[in-house]
Amino acid sequence: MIEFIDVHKTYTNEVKALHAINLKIEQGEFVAIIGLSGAGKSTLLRCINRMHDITKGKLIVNNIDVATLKGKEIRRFRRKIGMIFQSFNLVTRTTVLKNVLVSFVPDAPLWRKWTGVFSKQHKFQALTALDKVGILDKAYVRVDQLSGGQQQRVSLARTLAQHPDIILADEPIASLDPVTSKQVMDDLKDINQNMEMTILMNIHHVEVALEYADRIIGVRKGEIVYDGKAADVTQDILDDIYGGKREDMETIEQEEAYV
Amino acid sequence: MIEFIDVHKTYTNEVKALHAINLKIEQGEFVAIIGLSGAGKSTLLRCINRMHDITKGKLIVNNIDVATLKGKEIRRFRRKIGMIFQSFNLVTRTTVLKNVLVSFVPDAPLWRKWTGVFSKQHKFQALTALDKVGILDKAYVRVDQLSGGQQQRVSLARTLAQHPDIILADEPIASLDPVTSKQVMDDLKDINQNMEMTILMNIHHVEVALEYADRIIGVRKGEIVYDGKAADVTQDILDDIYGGKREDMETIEQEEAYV
Amino acid sequence: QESSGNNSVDTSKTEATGENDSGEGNIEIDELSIGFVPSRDPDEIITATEPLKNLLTEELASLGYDVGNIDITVGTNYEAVGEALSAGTTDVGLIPGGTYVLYDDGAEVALTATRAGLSNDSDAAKDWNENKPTEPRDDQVTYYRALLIAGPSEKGQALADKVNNGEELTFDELNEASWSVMSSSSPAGYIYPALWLQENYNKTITDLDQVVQADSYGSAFARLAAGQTDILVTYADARRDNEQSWTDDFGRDASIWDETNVIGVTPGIYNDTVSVSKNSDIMDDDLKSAIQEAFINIGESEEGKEVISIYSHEGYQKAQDSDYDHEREAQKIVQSLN
Amino acid sequence: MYDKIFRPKKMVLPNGKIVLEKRSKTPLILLVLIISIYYSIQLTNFEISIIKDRWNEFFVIVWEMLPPNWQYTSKLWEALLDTIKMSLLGSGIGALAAIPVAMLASVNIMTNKVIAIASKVLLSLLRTLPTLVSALIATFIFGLGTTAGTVAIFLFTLAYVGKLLYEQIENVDMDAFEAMEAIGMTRIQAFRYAVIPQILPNYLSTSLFCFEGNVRYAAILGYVGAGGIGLILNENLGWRDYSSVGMILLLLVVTVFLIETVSEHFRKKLM
Amino acid sequence: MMTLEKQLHNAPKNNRYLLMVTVIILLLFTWSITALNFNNIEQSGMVIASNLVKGLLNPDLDLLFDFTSSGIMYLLMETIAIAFLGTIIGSILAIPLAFLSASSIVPSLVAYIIRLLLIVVRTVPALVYGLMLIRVTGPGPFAGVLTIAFVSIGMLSKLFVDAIEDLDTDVLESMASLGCSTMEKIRYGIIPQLFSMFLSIMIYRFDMNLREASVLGLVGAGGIGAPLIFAMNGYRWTEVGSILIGLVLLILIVELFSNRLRSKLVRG
Ligand SMILES: Nc1ncnc2c1ncn2[C@@H]1O[C@H](COP(=O)(O)OP(=O)(O)OP(=O)(O)O)[C@@H](O)[C@H]1O
Ligand SMILES: Nc1ncnc2c1ncn2[C@@H]1O[C@H](COP(=O)(O)OP(=O)(O)OP(=O)(O)O)[C@@H](O)[C@H]1O
Ligand SMILES: [Mg+2]
Ligand SMILES: [Mg+2]
Repeated sequence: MIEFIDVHKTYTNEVKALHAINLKIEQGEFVAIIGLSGAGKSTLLRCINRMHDITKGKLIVNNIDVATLKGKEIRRFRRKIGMIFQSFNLVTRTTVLKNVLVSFVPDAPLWRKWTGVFSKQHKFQALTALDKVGILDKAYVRVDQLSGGQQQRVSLARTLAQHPDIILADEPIASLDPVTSKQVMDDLKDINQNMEMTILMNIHHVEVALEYADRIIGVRKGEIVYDGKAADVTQDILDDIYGGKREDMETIEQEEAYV
Repeated sequence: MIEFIDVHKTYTNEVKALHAINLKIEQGEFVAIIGLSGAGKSTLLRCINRMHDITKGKLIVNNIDVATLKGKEIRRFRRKIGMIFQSFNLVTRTTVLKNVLVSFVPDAPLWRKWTGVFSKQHKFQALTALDKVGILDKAYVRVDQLSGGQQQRVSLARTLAQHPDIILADEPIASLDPVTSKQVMDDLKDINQNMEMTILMNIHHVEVALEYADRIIGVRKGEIVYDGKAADVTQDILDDIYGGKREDMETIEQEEAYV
Repeated sequence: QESSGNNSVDTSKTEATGENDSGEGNIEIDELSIGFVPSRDPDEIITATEPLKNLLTEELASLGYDVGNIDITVGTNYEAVGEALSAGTTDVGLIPGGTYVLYDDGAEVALTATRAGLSNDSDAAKDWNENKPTEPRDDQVTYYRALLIAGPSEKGQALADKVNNGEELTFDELNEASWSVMSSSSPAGYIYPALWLQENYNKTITDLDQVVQADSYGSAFARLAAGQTDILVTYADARRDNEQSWTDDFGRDASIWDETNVIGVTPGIYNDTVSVSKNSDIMDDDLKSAIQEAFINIGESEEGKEVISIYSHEGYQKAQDSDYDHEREAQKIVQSLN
Repeated sequence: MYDKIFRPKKMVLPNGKIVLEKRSKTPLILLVLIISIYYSIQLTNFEISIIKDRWNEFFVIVWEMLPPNWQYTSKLWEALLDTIKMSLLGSGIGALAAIPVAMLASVNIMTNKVIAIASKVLLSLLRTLPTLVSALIATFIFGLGTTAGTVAIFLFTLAYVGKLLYEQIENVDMDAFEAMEAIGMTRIQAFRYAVIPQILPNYLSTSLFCFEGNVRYAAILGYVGAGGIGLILNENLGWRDYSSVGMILLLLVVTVFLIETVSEHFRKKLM
Repeated sequence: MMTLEKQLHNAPKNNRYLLMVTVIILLLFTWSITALNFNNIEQSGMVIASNLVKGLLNPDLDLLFDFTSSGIMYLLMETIAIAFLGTIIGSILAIPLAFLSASSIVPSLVAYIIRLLLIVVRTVPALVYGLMLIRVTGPGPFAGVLTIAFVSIGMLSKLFVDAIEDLDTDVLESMASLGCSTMEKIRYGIIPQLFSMFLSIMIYRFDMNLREASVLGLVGAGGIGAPLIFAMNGYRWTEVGSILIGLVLLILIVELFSNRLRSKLVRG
């Protein structure tokens, strides 16, 4: 369970990215977070696994107060939370398998950590994860030889191998074509339903979000402006979430034209 | 007017990219070409301005038989056809304005060509084109300091400065985020309607294609499998255009899995 | 800065300037370039030879040449001066006989330097150690000797003791020590010591295991003092030149005469030459003899003596190519050993 | 500054918008360049006419090197091997030492800014010291011979590879690093798994490149008594024995060519 | 499960190859360790090192601020001038060689031959170039300029070639679609890309050439190098200190500027 209690986040450069967030997500939910660029979606996700520190409020994940964690505890905590990125964040110069094996590094004995030689059992687990997302045959291929969709699946496999309780996905399909997007979303849905993992996802494609997620959270300027069932989302609500944009943009453009 | 009469195109490596294409596009139409990767969309576009030679058939653009053109004629012919690329294809190390001015090079007197000093009138035209796509204020900025969307607009301005009859756009929004995509598509629509330019566009985003184009052409394996109004496109038609994909993919995957 | 180049010549007779003592109808020379080899600490050569410019200009003016500018350069190595002389980019070179012989395709000897003889002139090393320190004598000679000098290091002392006991050194003993030599075209710093090895042991410097090439005698002595090397080879009165630095700069307590010993003496070496380039545009027989006259006069004047003393030159005698035939022989031997 | 002195040009578009065109800086830059060249020519007595008249003198020595003195080869092997050893050892240790230093110098890995800047300054200082000078200093400290040469090469390699390496680390795609941290790795582990695979090919290739360069450079080190083939080269220059010099150079060229071919092979493999 | 196990065994077996390469490298290193010989280290080395440090701490300030033609300031100016002109001339010579050795431009045989030539040009030590050039120009900074030019050619042309082969050819395609001729494509598509890259490379090399200047002293080719080496050989540490301080400061300042300039050129 993830619980935000009056969470605020201000970046060092004075940008108020999150403002008084209150939120409760149960284990096994599939939540999509939508909102304009810069609304604070990524920030919201990243606070959950302490990639960013929150400035005010309380954030409780699986009964742990995230802010109290330190050093090694943070790292152990993160092991239970998988993260998928828009740009996949893979090491492109090595093979698919090695990229997946990386998720076992924190638990491996020291000599394995440094030599990068993994036990057979770990290899087996990694291959199983690759099989689950359907790219077992690419195990020994270098990542930079894969298509975007395949790379995203490697990243998914890496997360699965971690056996996390929660998957945070930051725009996992933004750089994919429609067909591959569908495959990745199907994969995620599948995992969510069969393995009972919580999935929190930032996403720009509203239709996709509505189709797959159980619950939609709309973020605007660091605040939650909608939180409810995907089925209940109407055009009005979307206009509200994305509404601010047009006005903002026009004023910015005018300003710049006279610089 | 663009007319394909039984056009075939086979690449030197025996790849049959286009097969018996028959097509007629009137001046001022907004046509979107959709289809899977490798279907032949880019090839189709590139034959129109003789970036590729066709192998069989006849291709007539503005009453000119494209295949008969030679050397200088080709270059003069291309001046009337603008082209926009997915990767923008700009000279990143110079300013926006200089990139736009390049479109006047072929018509400039020799000394201007070499010194790179352009007449005031040309500068006006270039700036006007930049104004039209809304990035006048960036005229003296180096291209590599612009965002992807802004770069695509520079590329659009370069094409506009050319005053072409036809604009060929090869996946102009593929590397752009949804909001910028929308701006670029709006720009194109605007130009299409106000300046009566024919627009032919390859595009992966079906919804966008349906929203903006008057006419959709579906390409599959080098053949036209659909040609009709955007409003008439149904899910079945899309399945047909993209249909081959699923089957193909599965057979490929099975083959590879046992390698 | 104004001079337009090294060798541009204006041979047209010009009117006397009347300013100084230049005679009427003098031939004008824009620039005369003189190259020195770095057998001394080069910085010193540049500053110490500064007065030479004036002396030479004056002398040449009275001999019918108005020289606009005298350019003195010190090559960091012998080869640079030799090549410049041979190509004609330097007009006059003060170079050792050995260098002259190597570059005689483009250079022509004009003078040989003379210097005072020394209180020691024996072939036996022991004599030099018994008659310390070595002092200059009054008469002038055209040759000098090279010495093998053992330093204060343990090995150096051991070698010296043996020599002073009248024992013969074996090649192995010499080979165990570390040597400091000069560029291989330096007569006192390489060639003659090689000859010495050849005559005594039928070996040469390249057969030694620990050989270091120093670029000036100063640094060779510094290394000897620091105990980095055990043996150095040098010209006979080098110890007198480094007597001061030995205790001051190199930080030794005892005097150089106490701490160093001669362990070998080479045959006589013909003194340095003043050579002129055959390929220089301005050089002709007249200028050559003018330069000969000028240098001899400088060597005789008080002021001039002081300047050339930096080189241990004390005067000059006209010389001819055949004077250096011995040197050629020496080099042939050394080169054939190589 | 510049814009205040040379006011931008105003352009009014037909639709009334105003664009300010900054004055080109090209004339000013050209002027500065021409002045610099003029004074440099004055300072160095550069004269194109001398080159025109005397360029053929350049080839006098070249022709004398041909044909090379083939018999001489047999005497060169040992010195050549010394040179290779010196370069190999100096480059190897230098390249290894460069890794930790470069890590300390990269702002994206080293969160402590002071250490990062200090490491950068250290590398810069090391690089300013001409190799010949450090070789000379090394001969004073380590005595004459190949040890001094090795030390000089080590210092140069450390500085050169270190700088390139930290620049690469700073330009590395930190996405993967972030993902590793999200998995729960320490920064050093994340460096090992996310950064090293990215920089490894480039690192090895710079190190190999440096090694090649060092073999070449070792030829000069002989001059200050730092051992290797340079010693023999100097000797032959002294004897004006250019055909032997030619042979030494030929041997060096062949060696460099072989090393380049081998390292090119590995570099391609790594990329 | 079948395919899973199969994949486990499918792992490419390059361990043996890696092992072999590692062993060879280790052997090479062990072999080269014989080059080290620490017997020559003597206490005097430490004395000299401490003298050097003392010299650096107590530089000869008179010399440092001596603005006459034998003072450090003048010699540094001369060094800058030598490096500056040398880089320019080296680049002028390197550019045609670079184009001729880019296999994307000329036939591969020509490229290969020119590459061989470049290896030769790169291998000849500065010392030898110095001797060759002294025959042309006579001793002095002029010879230094030309020596620096020759020494730079190898690296400059290598980096130029890299820049040429990295050219973004997409631009040329879009220019073709504009109707531009080949000449126009070169002028507006290639030159703007290469110009700033080449300039940045030249600045980089200028920076290096300042350091190379120390080598020039060896052949009497002007600049600060000769006095530095003479001073070191004469153990005049305060002089060494002041020269080194001047040289290091100069190089640091130049490096600072050149880094700024280069990143501005490359990144805009
Ligand atoms: N590391 C950072 N330091 C300072 N400000 C930041 C940082 N990361 C994000 N911001 C700012 O915080 C605000 C929220 O950013 P965030 O990345 O959460 O937006 P987002 O909703 O994920 O946008 P996008 O859809 O573009 O990814 C933005 O104004 C952004 O500029
Ligand atoms: N220059 C070429 N030489 C040989 N074959 C080519 C060339 N360009 C494209 N092809 C092949 O021709 C076929 C059609 O390619 P084309 O680029 O037109 O596809 P596309 O529909 O634009 O695909 P995408 O959506 O990936 O851009 C493909 O099989 C491709 O591999
Ligand atoms: Mg985001
Ligand atoms: Mg395409």
